[in-house]
Amino acid sequence: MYSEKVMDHFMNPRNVGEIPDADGVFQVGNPVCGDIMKIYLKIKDGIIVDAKFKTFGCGAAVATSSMATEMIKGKPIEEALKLTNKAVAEALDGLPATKMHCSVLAEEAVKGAIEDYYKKHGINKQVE
Amino acid sequence: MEKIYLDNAATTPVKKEVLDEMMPYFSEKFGNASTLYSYGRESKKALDIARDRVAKALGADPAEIYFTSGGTESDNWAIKAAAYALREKGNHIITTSIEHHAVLHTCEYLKKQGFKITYLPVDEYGLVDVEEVKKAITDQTILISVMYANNEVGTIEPVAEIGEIAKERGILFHTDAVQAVGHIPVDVKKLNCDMLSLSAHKFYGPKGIGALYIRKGVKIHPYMHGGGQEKGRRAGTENIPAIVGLGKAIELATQNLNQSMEKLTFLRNKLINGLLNKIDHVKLNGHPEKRLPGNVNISVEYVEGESMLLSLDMKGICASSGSACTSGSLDPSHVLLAMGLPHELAHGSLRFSIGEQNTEEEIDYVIQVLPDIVARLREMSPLYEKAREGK
Amino acid sequence: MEKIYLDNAATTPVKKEVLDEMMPYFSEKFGNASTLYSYGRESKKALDIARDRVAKALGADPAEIYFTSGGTESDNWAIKAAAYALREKGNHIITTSIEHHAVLHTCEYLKKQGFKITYLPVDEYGLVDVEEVKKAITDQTILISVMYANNEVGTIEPVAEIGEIAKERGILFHTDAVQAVGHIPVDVKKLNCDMLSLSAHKFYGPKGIGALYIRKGVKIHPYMHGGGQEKGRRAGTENIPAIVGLGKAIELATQNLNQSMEKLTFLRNKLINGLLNKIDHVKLNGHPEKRLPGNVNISVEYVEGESMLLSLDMKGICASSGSACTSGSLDPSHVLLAMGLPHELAHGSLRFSIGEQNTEEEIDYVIQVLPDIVARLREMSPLYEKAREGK
Ligand SMILES: Cc1ncc(COP(=O)(O)O)c(C=O)c1O
Ligand SMILES: Cc1ncc(COP(=O)(O)O)c(C=O)c1O
Ligand code: FES
Ligand code: FES
Repeated sequence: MYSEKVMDHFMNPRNVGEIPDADGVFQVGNPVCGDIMKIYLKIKDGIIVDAKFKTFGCGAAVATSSMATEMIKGKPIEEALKLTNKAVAEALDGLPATKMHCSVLAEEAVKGAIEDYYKKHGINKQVE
Repeated sequence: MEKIYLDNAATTPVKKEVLDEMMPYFSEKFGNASTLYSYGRESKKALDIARDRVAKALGADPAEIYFTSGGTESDNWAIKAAAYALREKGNHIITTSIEHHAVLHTCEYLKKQGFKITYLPVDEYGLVDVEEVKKAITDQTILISVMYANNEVGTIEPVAEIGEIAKERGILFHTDAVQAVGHIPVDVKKLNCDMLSLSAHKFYGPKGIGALYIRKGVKIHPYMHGGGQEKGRRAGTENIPAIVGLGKAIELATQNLNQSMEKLTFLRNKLINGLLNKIDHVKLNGHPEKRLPGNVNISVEYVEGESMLLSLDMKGICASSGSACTSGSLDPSHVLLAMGLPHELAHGSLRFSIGEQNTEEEIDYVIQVLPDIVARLREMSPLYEKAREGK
Repeated sequence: MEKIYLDNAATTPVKKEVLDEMMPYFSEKFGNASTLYSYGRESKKALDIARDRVAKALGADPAEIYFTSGGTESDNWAIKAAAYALREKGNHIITTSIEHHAVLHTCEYLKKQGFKITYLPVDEYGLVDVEEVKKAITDQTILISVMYANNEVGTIEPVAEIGEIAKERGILFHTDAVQAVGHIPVDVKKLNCDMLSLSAHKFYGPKGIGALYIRKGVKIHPYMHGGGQEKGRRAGTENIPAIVGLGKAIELATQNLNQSMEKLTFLRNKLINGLLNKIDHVKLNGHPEKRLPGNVNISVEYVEGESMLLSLDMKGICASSGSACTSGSLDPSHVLLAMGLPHELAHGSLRFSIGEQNTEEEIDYVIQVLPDIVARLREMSPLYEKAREGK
């Protein structure tokens, strides 16, 4: 039911871990629902120079975390903000219908982490 | 890669001896058992033999065995048709919160039609309290349905005692024995039950065939209306090959019961002990002793069930989980929640159901690979991190 | 003695190609299609392929095909679940007096629960009059169920026209196509039906498996409650080997349809003409042209059906009869009576249902032996004596 790409990102996830002095951190989901995703960002001159994640969840949750962090690394913030859950799912060669919400988590976590960065650095910008 | 199949509670392969007996009935002795002549006679005979075998395995009379399309139909039939037949007498049904969905969703359906359902609670081991059954009975109670053994955590319920109470109070008693038949001794007399559901594919018989035992004298409606098959109580052309398969499978299972229980119990205990010793923050779900010989159900803290299943699958091991992520539903296993497990632990549950074909080496292999899988997933888990920091 | 099987409307043998495709799913690829991993994936794939094949054969969308345990379940489901779902809207159901018992007994059951049933009459050929359908409709009518082809006399009903009327009036339309699928062209769009029942063992597939087509958007209750199989509309572990068999059988039947219709029609006409020419006081039952290619149904005056069947059986020929003596019931075939046949003629009815495996030699043999059988039985019959004296 999962694509080979999903399985690859699940078995060999990229960017697992924490960034101790992260510029933006955000956690979405809760253990009651069975999924938590936490994303750490290191940002320099408006560019996401590093991204890491920790995830408690299904195969799709792990794979979308891995893919989402890959997709925003090295990108300007503005571009990262354009990341959609659909784009993440497509990059993974698709997700089963019942697993699309896991990719939503990834989008929310990335946006939340950027918002956290804005807040921490006194930047007066809104993330919708 | 050789697969290690440890999901025998979901379904089992058809045994060679069983398939061999079924084979002639597909294309050679294919006659409709309801026709009177030649072709039909062979089918009728095969039908009778199978019915005898099922009856013998359950300590029932052949006239009390009705073939169905499986456990789900048996449960739907027993519960709906008893409810409809006894509507005049009362509208209250007692069941438990850990039944299979074939019972639970049927009860929910009846609820919409005006029936009142009591879902009995269970203790931390998944056991129903006989006293709770007594307390729940009202003068409107027409049916009690309690499963013999739970499919997720393997807990064996005090069905004989509950049946005794039902009998004393003149209330119909049904038990879903789908996970019990072929795995532990089942005797309808000793269980004091009026109806009992079973399904062949859970004990090396074919899929799509089951039976409902209906004690003589118990009057419930038919569920399939049509031709006069099964004495007019279950219409539809008899599925002879599958019925023959059910008969053979139940005979084999009953003959080898002691031996297989001993073997499975040994493997089960080895797997439980191995996993509890090798992985920290792990909990056994279900009753430590009153438990199906082949059932192992554990909760692994800080990791999610589906990701464990996927990782096990990559290592060639098939198991199952009560995690909501696996089932595509929102809530994790209703059984684990009813036992009082917090959602997090229910999400992190794994079930290994051992079958006759499994070997000690396979169990050793699971004990060897699961700890690494858990370690890898915990490395990724924000919950584990927190837990460690908390220390 | 080689048997000549001419009871293909009762059931057919599983074709070799069909059984070959089923075989791997019993003991090797036996995984539960609802589990997500390895074993399960193969089953899921097989399930999808079979569903596509059934959909293609009917001109339906795969999402509109639901697997059941056979024709009886499909009929029970369609009718009961539509009735229960639409109870608020009305309580009137229209069907015909010549339906299979799976429809008739289901309607009788609903009648006891307060539904009103209209049983449409048929003409001497067993044909339903489309005008009668129109007349029967009231503002309480929620469901019309008319079979596509009759199992006893082979008459093909004007289902497309009836479906058209139902559509115009916004009434659900179900057709029992158990005898039609695999034997004459069936296209759910052209038939204007909302639901359609089929059963695999009528076209060289296995017993115990069928399907209900439910048009997209049609809301009826589930009939089997339980696990989430078949999109939550038909619970129960999927019977993969049988489903695979159904898929293969329907594909084969559809591919060969024109060829087999031509062959069967030829054999049928030969048998009809042969018997009508060689035996006096014989009548063809059912429509002369609007008739299933393989169906021959005759009434032989002054003799009783079961005694002909027994005599044919001694000659190695398997057929069936609408005689009450055969069925063990008191009344002869409700279909023949509805067509206006007097009881005597209904008692003396014989059905030969020809299948793809039958040969011209077999038909010749029947034409050769039946006249002697009839003569012998008439010798014994006090009715025949009287009739001769009357002349
Ligand atoms: C306890 C229990 N009851 C009922 C069922 C339903 O049986 P089936 O899938 O054969 O319809 C199952 C298995 O799926 C079960 O484990
Ligand atoms: C017209 C018709 N409907 C329904 C059925 C019932 O099908 P099954 O015996 O597969 O349940 C049959 C055959 O028995 C039939 O001929
Ligand atoms: S994390 Fe639960 S379904 Fe993906
Ligand atoms: S004469 Fe014996 S049953 Fe009809």
